[in-house]
Amino acid sequence: MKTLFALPDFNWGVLLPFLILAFTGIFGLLVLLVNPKANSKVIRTVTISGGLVALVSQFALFGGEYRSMGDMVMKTNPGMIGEVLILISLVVVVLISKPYLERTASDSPEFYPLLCWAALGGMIMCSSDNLLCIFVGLELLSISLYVLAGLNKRSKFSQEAALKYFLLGAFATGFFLYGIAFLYGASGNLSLDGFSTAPLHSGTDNRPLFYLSFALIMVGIGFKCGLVPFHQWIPDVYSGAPTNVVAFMATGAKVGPFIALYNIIMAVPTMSAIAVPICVALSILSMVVGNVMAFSQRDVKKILAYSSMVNAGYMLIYLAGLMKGHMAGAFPFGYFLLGYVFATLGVFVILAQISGRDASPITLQSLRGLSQRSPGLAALLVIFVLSQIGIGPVAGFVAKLIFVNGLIEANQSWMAIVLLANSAFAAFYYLKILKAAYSSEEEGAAIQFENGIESKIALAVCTVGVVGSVIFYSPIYHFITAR
Amino acid sequence: MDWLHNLSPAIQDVLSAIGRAILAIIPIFAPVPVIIWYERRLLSWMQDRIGPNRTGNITFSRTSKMVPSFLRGKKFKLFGLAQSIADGLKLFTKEDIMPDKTDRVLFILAPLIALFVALTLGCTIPFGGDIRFTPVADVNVGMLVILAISSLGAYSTVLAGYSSNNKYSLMGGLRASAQLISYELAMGIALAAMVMNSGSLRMTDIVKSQDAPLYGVVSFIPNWNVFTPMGFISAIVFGVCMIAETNRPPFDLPEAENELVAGYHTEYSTKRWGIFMMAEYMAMFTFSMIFATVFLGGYHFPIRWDVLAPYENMYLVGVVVMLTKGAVGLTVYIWVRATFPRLRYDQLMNLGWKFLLPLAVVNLMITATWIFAAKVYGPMAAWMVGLVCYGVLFIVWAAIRHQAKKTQPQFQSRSVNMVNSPRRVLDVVPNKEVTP
Amino acid sequence: MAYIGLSLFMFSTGVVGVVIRRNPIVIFMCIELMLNAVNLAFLSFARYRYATEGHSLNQAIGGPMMVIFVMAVAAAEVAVGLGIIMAIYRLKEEVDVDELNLLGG
Amino acid sequence: MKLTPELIIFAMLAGPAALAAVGVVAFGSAIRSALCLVFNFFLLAFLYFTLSMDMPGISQIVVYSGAIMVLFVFVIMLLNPKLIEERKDLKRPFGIAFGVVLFGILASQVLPVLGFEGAKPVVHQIGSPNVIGDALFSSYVFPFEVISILLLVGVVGSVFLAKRRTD
Repeated sequence: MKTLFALPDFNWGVLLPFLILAFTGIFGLLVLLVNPKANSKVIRTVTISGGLVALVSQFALFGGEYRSMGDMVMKTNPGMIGEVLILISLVVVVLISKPYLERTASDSPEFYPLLCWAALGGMIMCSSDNLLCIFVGLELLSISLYVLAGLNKRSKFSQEAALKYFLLGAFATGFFLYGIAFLYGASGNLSLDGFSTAPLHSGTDNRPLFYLSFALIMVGIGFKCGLVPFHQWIPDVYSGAPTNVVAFMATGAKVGPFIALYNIIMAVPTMSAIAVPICVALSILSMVVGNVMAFSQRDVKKILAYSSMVNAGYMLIYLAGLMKGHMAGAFPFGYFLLGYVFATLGVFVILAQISGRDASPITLQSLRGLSQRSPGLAALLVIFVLSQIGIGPVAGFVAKLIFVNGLIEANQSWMAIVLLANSAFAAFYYLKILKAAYSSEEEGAAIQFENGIESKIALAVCTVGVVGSVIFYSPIYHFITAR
Repeated sequence: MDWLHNLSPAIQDVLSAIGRAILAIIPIFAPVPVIIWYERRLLSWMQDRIGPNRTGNITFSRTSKMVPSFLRGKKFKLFGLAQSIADGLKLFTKEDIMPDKTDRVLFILAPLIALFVALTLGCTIPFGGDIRFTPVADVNVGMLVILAISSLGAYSTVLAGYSSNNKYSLMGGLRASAQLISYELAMGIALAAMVMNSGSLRMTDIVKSQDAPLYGVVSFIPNWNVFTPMGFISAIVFGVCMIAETNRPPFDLPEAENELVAGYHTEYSTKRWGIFMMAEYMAMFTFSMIFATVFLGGYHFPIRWDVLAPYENMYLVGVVVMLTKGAVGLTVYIWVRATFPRLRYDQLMNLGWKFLLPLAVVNLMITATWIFAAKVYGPMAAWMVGLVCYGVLFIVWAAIRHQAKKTQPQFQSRSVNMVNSPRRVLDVVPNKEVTP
Repeated sequence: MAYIGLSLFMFSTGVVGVVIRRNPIVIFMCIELMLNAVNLAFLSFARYRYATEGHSLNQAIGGPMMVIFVMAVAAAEVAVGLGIIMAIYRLKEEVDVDELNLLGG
Repeated sequence: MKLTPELIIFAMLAGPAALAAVGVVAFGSAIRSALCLVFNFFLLAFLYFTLSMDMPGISQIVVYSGAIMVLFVFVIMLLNPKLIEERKDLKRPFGIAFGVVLFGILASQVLPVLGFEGAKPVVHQIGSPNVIGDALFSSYVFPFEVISILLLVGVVGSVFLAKRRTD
């Protein structure tokens, strides 16, 4: 048999999670096509099972490094942890979506395929160091999320959030692309390796081009990660978009850009003269501004938005340390993401359960009385918030410990001190959430929440993630890094 | 012509390009009066009436001294050919009216865009075998140029509708843009199948690829694309789409006179209206030419006689063959206009999105399979695979249609929900009496 | 390279447009302008630096490839973006980006 | 710098393109801005042709001028937005200053590096549809497939957002 095209080497096993996720979405649409009156139950089931199967096939890949499709797909360590996290948050978000969407009367079956494809975009971002692929994955993620942010078509909040998210996101894409253009111009290469060959090309001095391209790419990625000078969209979008979508936005959708950020930083050691100051400045700004802004907020989702900025700052400062000193990067970074994702997801699961019928922002006021109505839920909230703060036997604490340890080992103690100081400061506004939850409820404002089996499973997953990742720290470590 | 050869090569290129451009515009521009006359005569013949047959008939005076002696008393019949020229003169000498409160710049710009599109649409069509004169630009993306230019045509109608400051015009413009966008997709995909068939986007290559013996066996008939199964389906899709792209009946929704006065050109008069009209006829003619090029073998004779072969590459013979094929296309245009009633808006959209687009896509996929099979297993296998594919798809389609007919209620009346119309309750009354 | 100069100019113009205009549709058009500046940069880099002697086809093809992908992405983005703009216009009669302050940001 | 035919053609195309880009920002009415943008994209396509990039150039016309901008014009007409008067507040001078500074920074970094490199002869015909098609189906097949999903997202998303709820 003659071959018509010189196809690159396929490694179907590596591509399997992508394929499963893509076809899950398409299958959901087909269900809709065959029976337009179908309620979303079938599609939801399909999506959950698709996510779980993809998760299993992803777990099977752990322990090795794979490349497929030339250099387009690359599975290395923090990326694979990221993919798992994305899939878990996909499944959890789908679990909590049904009651929430029904309550806010915006139960559209298109939600599930779009969520699937958003997760697919994030996974593609995690597993490539070709900027073309990262760009395509980023856009797949973002465009799906633009639609999802406007999921509730009757809520002005939701539509406004969608518009803001969309305009600023597209704006950031422009910067990101311009950065890629200069990188291509300087190195003739769309791969991130282009950065690491920067000084080699010094026949004509291309270094300004490299610096510029790094700066522009950081602007683009910074927008998506929510680093501070580019953070304006985050609080508004978090506060306005439907809570279940925000739950994905804050967790699964953040993982992809963070891993891409990690890959970019890992690719630029030769440029650390300019990269380190930029990163340190951005991260300190993110932490300080995020903390200060969060302090005066009354909207819970906005507090979480600012806290996500602070977390981005932690990760970036670790990466800056990574550039300067020699220390293990992949596992600590992955573990921090794990702690962040599970804790945030848990808080959002609780918020989705108590958010009201009218899809308006959730204020601290509306949390009051949670402990009286449902002590269990309040206790779980404590666990998740503690993990965010970084106290106690929870993932957040261990992750921060590893970070601080790594920074000190790399002789970057001042970075560790900045990190610790900020997380101490952050504890205040997290405690405000807890205080609201444990204060007595106001007259006539009984908190409404429901507690279906799906939400229970989702909460269990998050709790296991937050607590279990501490208990089984060393098995996880060996599973991921060994083999 | 020595001075020409002494110029620098760049300027020579520019000059030859300008020469070719003029040569290419004339065959599109010149026939417009004839086309209009032809349409009116043919239409009246089909409707059993006479049509313009007088204008231009000259009977010279028997007695006047002004007339040369050999002409005195002679009659010349032009069969009404001068009618369209007279109309044109009238249009271009009337008082120019521009309504108040129009967007003046856009109002003037709109007909010019229409003219631009109509004139440049044909720039990659080879009118004859002689590559010195034609096509104007033998670029390697010829087919895409056609798609690109034809997609620009939407602006003229849209801008005309917008700038007129008239509700009817606006509706016409909106309809036009929606219609053009919808049909462009199917058109592009239909052409894509033919591009795959020929293996090139270059128009001259597409023409050349149709010069082989039919199916590789029948030596005296050329292998025109329309004779192959996928080409036949593409030709149907493209034919419908090209009528819709030129806003001709039965797809003349943007200018439906009983709904929208005259649609996007309600406020236009005199020369601007004349330009719109000319552009429409030129576009018709060019699309017929494109159809001839892609599906009917371009400038080649319909029969491959060895005696004829040397003449095919001559410029004039090629042009004559091509123009004849174009005239056939025009005839079909007019025939369709005389035959079919105008579609309703929802019918138009359903035809475009639910019939033509899936058909074109399926055809594209089967073409790909066909080519793959032909390359890997040889032509016989390709025929079998292709025909089986078509057969299976036809059965599937018939089954779906059967199922849909069973479940779909038949309506006595129905109302269509337009975009942004005031919310209405669907008053659908299932008709019990109508039983098949 | 005058092409890059033009590309820079278009990019900056687009940024200015995004910053100073209020109509979301116009802002979106300015973003498209930025994307086209990117495309121009890619193509001129590919033509002037990598389509020439001493570079592999693999290097040279990156620019046009990226342009094709940017176009496809832009098409999808426009479809979704205009959908969002239509949806918000349904809820509110007039949209001024500066007055979108329900969310207090 | 010698005045070559290439440079003249470039100036003829780039000047109006730059003006049109300014027009997009400067015009008050959305439809004028859109037309300026169409004009700009059209000229850009010709600039691509001068770079001997036939395929990207023609796709530029098909995709941007022919599809995307028609969609823009369609939406502008459909919504027929009242002119939002552009108030003269602090935002305008600040924005323009920001743009000028951005342009200055980028240009001062980039242009000296590049200089005015002359056009070297082309050895790779990267603008031709054959080469682009080959690349799309060989080394770039993965992102190509992802793009198909992305376009599907575009279709589903826009239909979802634009359709009216039936209840």
